[in-house]
Amino acid sequence: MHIADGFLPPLHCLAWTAASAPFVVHGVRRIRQIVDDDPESKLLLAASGAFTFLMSAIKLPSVTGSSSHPTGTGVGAIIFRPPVMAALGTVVLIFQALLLSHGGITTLGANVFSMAIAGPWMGYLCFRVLRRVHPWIAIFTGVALANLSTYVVTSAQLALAHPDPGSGVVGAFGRFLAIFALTQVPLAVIEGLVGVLLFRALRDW
Amino acid sequence: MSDRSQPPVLALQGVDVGYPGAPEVLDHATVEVRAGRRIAVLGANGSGKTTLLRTLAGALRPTAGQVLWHGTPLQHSRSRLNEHRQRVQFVGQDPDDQLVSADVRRDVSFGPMNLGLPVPEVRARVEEALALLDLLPLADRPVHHLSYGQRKRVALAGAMAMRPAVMLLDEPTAGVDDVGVRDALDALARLERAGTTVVVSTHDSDLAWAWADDVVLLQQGGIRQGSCAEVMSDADALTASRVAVPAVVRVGAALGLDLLAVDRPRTADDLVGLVHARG
Amino acid sequence: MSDRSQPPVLALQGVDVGYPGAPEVLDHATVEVRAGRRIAVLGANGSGKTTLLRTLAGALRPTAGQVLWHGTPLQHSRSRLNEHRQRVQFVGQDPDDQLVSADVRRDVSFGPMNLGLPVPEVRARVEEALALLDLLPLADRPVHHLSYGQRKRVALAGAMAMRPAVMLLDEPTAGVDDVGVRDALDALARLERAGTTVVVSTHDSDLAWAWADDVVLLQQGGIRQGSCAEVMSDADALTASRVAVPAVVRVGAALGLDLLAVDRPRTADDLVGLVHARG
Amino acid sequence: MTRFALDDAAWTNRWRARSVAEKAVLSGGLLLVAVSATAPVVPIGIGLFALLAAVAWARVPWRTFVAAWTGPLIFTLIGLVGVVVSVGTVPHPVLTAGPLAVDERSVSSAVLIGSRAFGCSAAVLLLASTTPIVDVFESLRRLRVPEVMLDLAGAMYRLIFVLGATLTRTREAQAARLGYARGACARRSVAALFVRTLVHGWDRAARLERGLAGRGYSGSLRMLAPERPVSWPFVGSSVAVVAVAAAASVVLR
Repeated sequence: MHIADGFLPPLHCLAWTAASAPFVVHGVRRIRQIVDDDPESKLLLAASGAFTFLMSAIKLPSVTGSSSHPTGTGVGAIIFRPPVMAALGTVVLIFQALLLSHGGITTLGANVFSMAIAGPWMGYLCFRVLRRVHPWIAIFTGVALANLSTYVVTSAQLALAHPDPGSGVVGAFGRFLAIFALTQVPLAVIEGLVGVLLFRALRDW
Repeated sequence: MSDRSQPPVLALQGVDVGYPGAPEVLDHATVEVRAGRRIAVLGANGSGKTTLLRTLAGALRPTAGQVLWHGTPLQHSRSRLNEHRQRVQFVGQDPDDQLVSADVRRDVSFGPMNLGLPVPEVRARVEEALALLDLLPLADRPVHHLSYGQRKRVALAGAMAMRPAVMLLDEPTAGVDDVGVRDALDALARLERAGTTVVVSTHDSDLAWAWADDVVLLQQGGIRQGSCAEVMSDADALTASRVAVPAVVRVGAALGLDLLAVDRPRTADDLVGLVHARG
Repeated sequence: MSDRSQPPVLALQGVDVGYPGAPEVLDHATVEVRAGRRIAVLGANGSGKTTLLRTLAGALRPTAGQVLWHGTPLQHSRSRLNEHRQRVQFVGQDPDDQLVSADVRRDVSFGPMNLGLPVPEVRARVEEALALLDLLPLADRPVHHLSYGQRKRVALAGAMAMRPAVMLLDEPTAGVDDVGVRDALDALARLERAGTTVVVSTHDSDLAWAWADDVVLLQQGGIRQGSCAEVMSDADALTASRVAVPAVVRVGAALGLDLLAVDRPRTADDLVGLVHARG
Repeated sequence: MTRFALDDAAWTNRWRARSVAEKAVLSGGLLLVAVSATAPVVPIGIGLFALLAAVAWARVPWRTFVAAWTGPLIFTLIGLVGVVVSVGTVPHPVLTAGPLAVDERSVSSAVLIGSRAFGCSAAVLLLASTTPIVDVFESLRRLRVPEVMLDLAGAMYRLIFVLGATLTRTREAQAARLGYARGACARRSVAALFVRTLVHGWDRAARLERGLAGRGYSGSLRMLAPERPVSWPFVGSSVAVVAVAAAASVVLR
């Protein structure tokens, strides 16, 4: 779920950019470290970024609606780790904004926060915690929750920017959640299922 | 051998197909595929060979004209397309784009599994396809340990396991060495014996001359279909299509041989035989 | 034309190269590249053509034997290798393995930039390479809008911008149509005119016969190097290497032509000319 | 072949040879005014100007521009439902239907948000449809964005098209063997498609590494940047346009 340009007021744009900045800077440092240790990893990281971009450009089967694309954040976080995803995800979001007109430039900070930071961290932490229970449950939950938390964070961002005249931020949050639930909840479940199949197939290769 | 009066198994009728940046790759194209006749789709790179095969397979939707199956227009609805895909299989040039599983047997089973067949039936089809393409010794090998030519054969087996009536093969001999070409042609002959009609695209006019019964020549702004001997002895048409005149045709013509005969010389070895026969 | 008594520009001397899982792709291989002579490295798929070229380029380190540059053994140290790579450029079969930049001009500049040359010098080399390969009309186009054959030419230009003394080309005509092959051969001729010695690997014996002065034939367990006419009129050697006898050789032999002559027939058209000359 | 309509336009339009700085001044200036405007007419004017500039001046195909515009606008329309419709009582109702109500103030803020989204997305599209994304990244080099990220972005761009071509063909091959005929197979097919793309991507990266080593690659992906002198008349007109928009925004507040 990408917030389009103009939907967030300028102050919110700045605030979310500030909130994302430390994570992205940390991610860039991490990437620089990886590349310094092993120069060959630069092209590998580029391929991983290209993969993440392409994954988000594909429609998932049996979900209809305009946003039936996977976020790819859960899968990415489990394979590449959240710090790398914060930096790589930022580049991917710029590509999406300028090549696909998904998302925006003023809202880049907010979208980075929901899709390159909150989603990956949530997914990765769930995966790590549940891994001891069962690997496939961990992957399903991690991938599905990464997607869901992106959607929850986006709804919160929208609610903070546009609180309800009667019920305030809380009321608006509930409404945005409800409106996007229609497409996002089934999408999260399917992305979780595909995630499990993906890691199963990856194991075979 | 087929009867010319029968309707074609598969056909394009006045079909237009384009892409963004290349509006009319096929412009009012008409092509007929008759059961049991070998068709070579011949043209330069970028002339639309792949587009033509993909349109026949239903993978591309024409902006005008029709794809005909036994004379009936193909509806590009989901269920009709899935029906069409079972009977017409397209195998692309690069086997790595065709293979979807880690090992040979599993890959070949991909199609039959998707058909929702009972497991014993899937198993039977897979073994049949593997046997047909001489892949049983490789059946349990991981796909990425195979050579390029072997992977091409696995892709063929995967398509054959769908038991199609027509197989459309994009450049089956490109990038393959001489022994590999011979193996590929052997494989095609086996598909034909199994009752499948084979259509091959190629830019290699020597190969088309040696192999095909009919030729579809892609020209700037048009298509010419006819018997191989007839189309390919027209040097001007070939040159206009940026396709070389087959070596056998050039040398054979210089030697004054009959290139339109039923037993026309197809290969350099045929030429050698005819030269020796004349003394 | 080169002098046979001069030491070769580039050579392998008793070289062993292998990979994990394929211990001896090259086994005691000796090859000589002489300035100005066209060499075709001929062999079936998997026979080690690419390995041979990459060893000559310094990209693979032999486990035994030596790579010689004007008779001096190559040290596989970092700085020596960087020197070697400037004078010996390898262009692989798949252009996408070598193109990294968004547009043509920028991509061609990659090598000269890595040499640390001043910007005006980089610019001059880029324009020179683009002109040499007839790429100026495409210079500002994005690489992903180009056809396969055009991308192959861009990869060549990128290598030429390094101003190498020797160019090693892996299957420059594979997957390319007849006109594309002619264009590729024209491009090679221009490289030669620019003073570069060209080595080409191929599985296409017709091409090797038509183009090469010398042939390096890769055989099971050995290498045979000699003049093209001499090596390729040995049908047994070719067959043992899983390489077809060139059509011109087969038909020419049946016609009783002299295939070892200096002006040996190289193409089907040469054959036609000779047939007509005899009446 | 993987193609993106915006990318195609960016490579072929008449502003392609202009320096990124010029276009960024115009597009960025309009974006800033549109995102901060308080009168809806200002961003709407900006949106229409951006459309006109792209289509009439830079010769971007109007279909490409409009199609790219609809994406953010659809998100905006759905999102605006959440802004306008309240549950329960509201201070200044203009419309009530059962538990749902529409507040007067929400309507006016929805109009403003909608107009901002309209104008902002068009301003961004003006840059996106006239400037290849690699030129944008190249120009960031001067703004001291870490080199490693710009190298990554550049290589990513190339690999998106290389991997995208494989991905498209593989998906078609799966579809030919009925990989997307039913839900369960479709999920398995998508998973296999992703894995193949990922593994293929890593393989590509390794091969590219080898291919570039022969061209002297030792970690830097720096290439010759095209020389594009800044056209001061263009920058002047851009500043003027942005200034007019900003003035209108202040006056109409």
